[in-house]
Amino acid sequence: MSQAVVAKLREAFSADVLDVKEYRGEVTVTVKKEEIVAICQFLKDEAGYNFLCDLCGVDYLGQQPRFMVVYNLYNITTKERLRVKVPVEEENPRVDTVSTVWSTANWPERECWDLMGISFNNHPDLRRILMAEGWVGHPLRKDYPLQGPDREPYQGRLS
Amino acid sequence: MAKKETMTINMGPQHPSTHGVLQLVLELDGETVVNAVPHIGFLHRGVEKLAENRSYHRALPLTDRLDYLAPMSNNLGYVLTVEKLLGITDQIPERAKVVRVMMAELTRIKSHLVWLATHALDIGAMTVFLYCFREREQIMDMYEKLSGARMTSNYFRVGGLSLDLPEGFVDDVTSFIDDMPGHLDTYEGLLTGNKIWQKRTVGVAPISAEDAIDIGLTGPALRGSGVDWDLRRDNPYSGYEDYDFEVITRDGCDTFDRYKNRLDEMRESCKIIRQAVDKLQPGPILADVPDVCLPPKKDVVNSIEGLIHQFKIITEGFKPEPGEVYQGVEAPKGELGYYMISDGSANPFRMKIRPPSFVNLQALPKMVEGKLLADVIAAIGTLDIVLGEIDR
Amino acid sequence: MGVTQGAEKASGAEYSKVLGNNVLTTSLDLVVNWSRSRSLWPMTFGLACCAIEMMATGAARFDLDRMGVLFRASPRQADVIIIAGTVTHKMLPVIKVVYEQMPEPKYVVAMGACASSGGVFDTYSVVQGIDQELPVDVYVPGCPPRPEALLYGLIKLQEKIMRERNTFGAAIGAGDVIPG
Amino acid sequence: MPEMLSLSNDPILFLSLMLAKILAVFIVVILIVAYATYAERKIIGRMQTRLGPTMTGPLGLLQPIADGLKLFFKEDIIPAQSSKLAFLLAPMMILVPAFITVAVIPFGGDVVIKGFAVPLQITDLNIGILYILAMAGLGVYGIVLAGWASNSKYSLLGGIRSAAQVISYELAAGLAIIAVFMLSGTLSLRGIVAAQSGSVLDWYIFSQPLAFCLFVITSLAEINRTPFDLPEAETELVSGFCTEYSSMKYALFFMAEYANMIVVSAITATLFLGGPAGPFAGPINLLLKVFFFMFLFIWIRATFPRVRYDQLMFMGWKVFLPLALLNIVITGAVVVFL
Repeated sequence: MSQAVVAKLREAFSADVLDVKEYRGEVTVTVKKEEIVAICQFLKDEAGYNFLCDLCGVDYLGQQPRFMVVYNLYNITTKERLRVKVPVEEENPRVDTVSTVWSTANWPERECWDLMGISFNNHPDLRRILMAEGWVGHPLRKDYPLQGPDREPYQGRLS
Repeated sequence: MAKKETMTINMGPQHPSTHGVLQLVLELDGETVVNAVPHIGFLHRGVEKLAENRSYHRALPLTDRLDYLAPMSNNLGYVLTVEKLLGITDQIPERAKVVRVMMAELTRIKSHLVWLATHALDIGAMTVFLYCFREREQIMDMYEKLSGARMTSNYFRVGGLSLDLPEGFVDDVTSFIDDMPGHLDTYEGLLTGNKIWQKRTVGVAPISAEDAIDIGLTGPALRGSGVDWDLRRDNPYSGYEDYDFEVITRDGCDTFDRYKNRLDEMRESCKIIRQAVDKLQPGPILADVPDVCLPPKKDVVNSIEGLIHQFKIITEGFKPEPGEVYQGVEAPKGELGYYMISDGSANPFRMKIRPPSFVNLQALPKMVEGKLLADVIAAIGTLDIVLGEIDR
Repeated sequence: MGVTQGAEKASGAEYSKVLGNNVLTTSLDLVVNWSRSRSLWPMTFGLACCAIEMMATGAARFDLDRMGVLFRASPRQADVIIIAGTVTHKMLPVIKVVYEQMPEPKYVVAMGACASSGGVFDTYSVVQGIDQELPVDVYVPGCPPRPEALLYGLIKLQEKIMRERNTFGAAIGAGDVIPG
Repeated sequence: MPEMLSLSNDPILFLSLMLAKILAVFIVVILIVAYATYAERKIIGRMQTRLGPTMTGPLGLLQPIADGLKLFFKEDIIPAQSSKLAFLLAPMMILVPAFITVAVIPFGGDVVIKGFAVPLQITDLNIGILYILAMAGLGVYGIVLAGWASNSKYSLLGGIRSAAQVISYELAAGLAIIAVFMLSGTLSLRGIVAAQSGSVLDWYIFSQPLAFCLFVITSLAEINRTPFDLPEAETELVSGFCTEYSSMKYALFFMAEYANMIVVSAITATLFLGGPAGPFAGPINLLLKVFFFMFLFIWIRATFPRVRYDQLMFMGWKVFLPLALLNIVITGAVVVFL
């Protein structure tokens, strides 16, 4: 069924679907970031993915493009999941907000900005959410030290 | 028209009924809430970042401390995700699966008891608080028997369980679920028919089904708005498809229906636990995957191979092949999801937690605007938030 | 009136100077200390997991009320603040304000590993022990500590209060309390 | 029948007896206040499957003393932003009316001393009930003042809630007891007690059950007890009007709450349960009745959730007030036509 959705998606946005992967029964579609709002709207209206489970950023430090924004979608009627990923380059870490499609995206996008430093165009209220107002840096980036920048890094073994 | 002056009050982070360190900035016109802005992050401990720096086995205790009211549900979500990432989901022994379901449902009762306790206390019924904690202590005792800790159990393991059930544990569980419906009747006797309780909850903090889906509500809060969705039934995991239970749905969209929903869910949980007890058969508790699971203790102390095996897993951990998975479980508060990426190393490359409370809390401003200050308290209670998992 | 938390004032010369150390003052001190230790009102102030155990300690099985411990919501009426949970950098200013709002004499109990030392959360956002900012009287170890541990911690605090000297003198404005 | 003792026939005896009565009543009330806190903790504890204080003194009996002493020796904080004078005055303004209301409550019949009849009542005002209502109305100024002077938003909300609450409920309470003195024909509490002095069936609780219920509920609201404890609703307003109060000033609020409880119980006992009438000596009967009502209030606190502000107002104006008026009409009809 997810494959059918992917086929439909490929049909509608043939130029924007970069990659489709299936791993452990989960389908991941990588699309271009310019069309993310249109694609999400399409998935919501045409494919019934009316529930945005989760939204987060991933930092692939050292790769190009550096960031990925991941959307985990769910269809409440057919009980199916679909994952949409959007590559975001380090120089211009900006994506259009999908909070116009699902209002639930509001806080996760704020969190993504706060912890990963990916900002969202047209977001209604893009402020830091977890860290204090004047915090410097984005802690979940791979180049941010675990114990904070102003502390001597722990010399022992963590893992 | 005369100019209306509003008053801004700051509720929390230190306030008796914000359930932890939530801060709410309320704009009040008299006692009517004009605008409510939640501020979170006062408990942000960096669990996701910390998990990236620990091996898969060692990140497990961190999940206990997310939703500290329901540690085993968090554990369950985590181990299921890692098992999915490893591709060993169907190798988990039956006994482990049954015990997981049993403990997850006990955890649901435990979490709902704290919810009922604090919700009732917020609305002013202080006796229910103490009754609920009395029953909760029994679950805590079982936790302690099982894992050695009252709250942060850290009992499940990737591949199964850390220990087998102790002697007499099943009897404890059986006697608890025999008594629990009676206790639930006691709470209902104090609250459900009480006119003041009804006045305080019926029609309070309403949210329609469309809004609830749009805003991402999950769990009992969503089912209180008439959306029939429960991951245990719809995307079953850990063998939930073999159990016979009802998904409680009511369409009153208000605090009272969410309250009734949760109470009935506790009764359903008792039913599931009873089935789990019946299903319980002797057998292995850990999957036969030597790369992932620790060897039995008697091998470790008796044979050099066992010792080396143990040493290798403890020091190096295991390395799942690169890939990404998402696994959602029906935690007491809603859908708890783990999105995990492996890059082939022994540590998770990225672990994103989808905490149900984080998303549910977004509904708060919508629920309370135009309502009274006292309804804010009821709304916070009915959403059943836990700051540990909101802030992570 | 003021209470010094530092140990530097606890010299013998200091309290012989104020009201002296005779049978009258020590008996009065005893009365004051007794009342303070037997009526420790903590603040309803929970941060994380430990707060749930704190609630459990107040609930039916352990019942803090037996010891005269009554939770108060307002810092103005509280005697002891139980730091129950992880303290983050974002939360720290709030805790400091709350602590400042409490009237003297005030005591701090660091409940749990996180409040005592940061615990398992050695990360960018967590304060590695509340004792960096507040004068902690009693540390209760555990993650989270069992209710019995918290009870024991409070009993230890009571014993510490009973050892204080010149408490009556400090209450009427003569000198400072010599900590126990 | 011996002559009534008054200032004119034996001034020295009169004054000394008066002083003795005042002292006795004051000490008894203070003691009850202190041990009401203990009793509340014990009783609620038992209802909640707990024990309540046990470790301070035998059975925890010294707990109120420890609490009181501790509060006495605690630092007294006056917030810098507060209005100092009003902040100081407020606790006294709430405690004093609570205590002086006791002055008109008869706690027994007459005793004969040196050939004079001495009433067991501090003073018998012929407008006793009006005096009680006036004092109850004064008490709320303390709360409003405390809320306003603290210059804290929670306190202010608590103060405003209290003012609104007392205005709506005083009316209903006043109207409820009008029916009582329509039957007794006097405003003096002594007269009302005398009117009920026949058999137990003469107690007004039997002839005025509606008025009795109305009065108990509205007086619960007037003294801010659960389920009407909105002004200090802990889970909503932290501590309401006394959020900023510490030390002895807070203790005064605490005492006032319990003193009010005693006063309301005593008034209810006097108006509806025949006051000191009963099988034992007068004061003991009255005390037993007072304890019964206090137990009832504590029981209610352990059982009920808190009502909401608008529901409270609704109940006051749209339920209790019409009911009280209806009761007056019925009583009037009965008194005139039967």
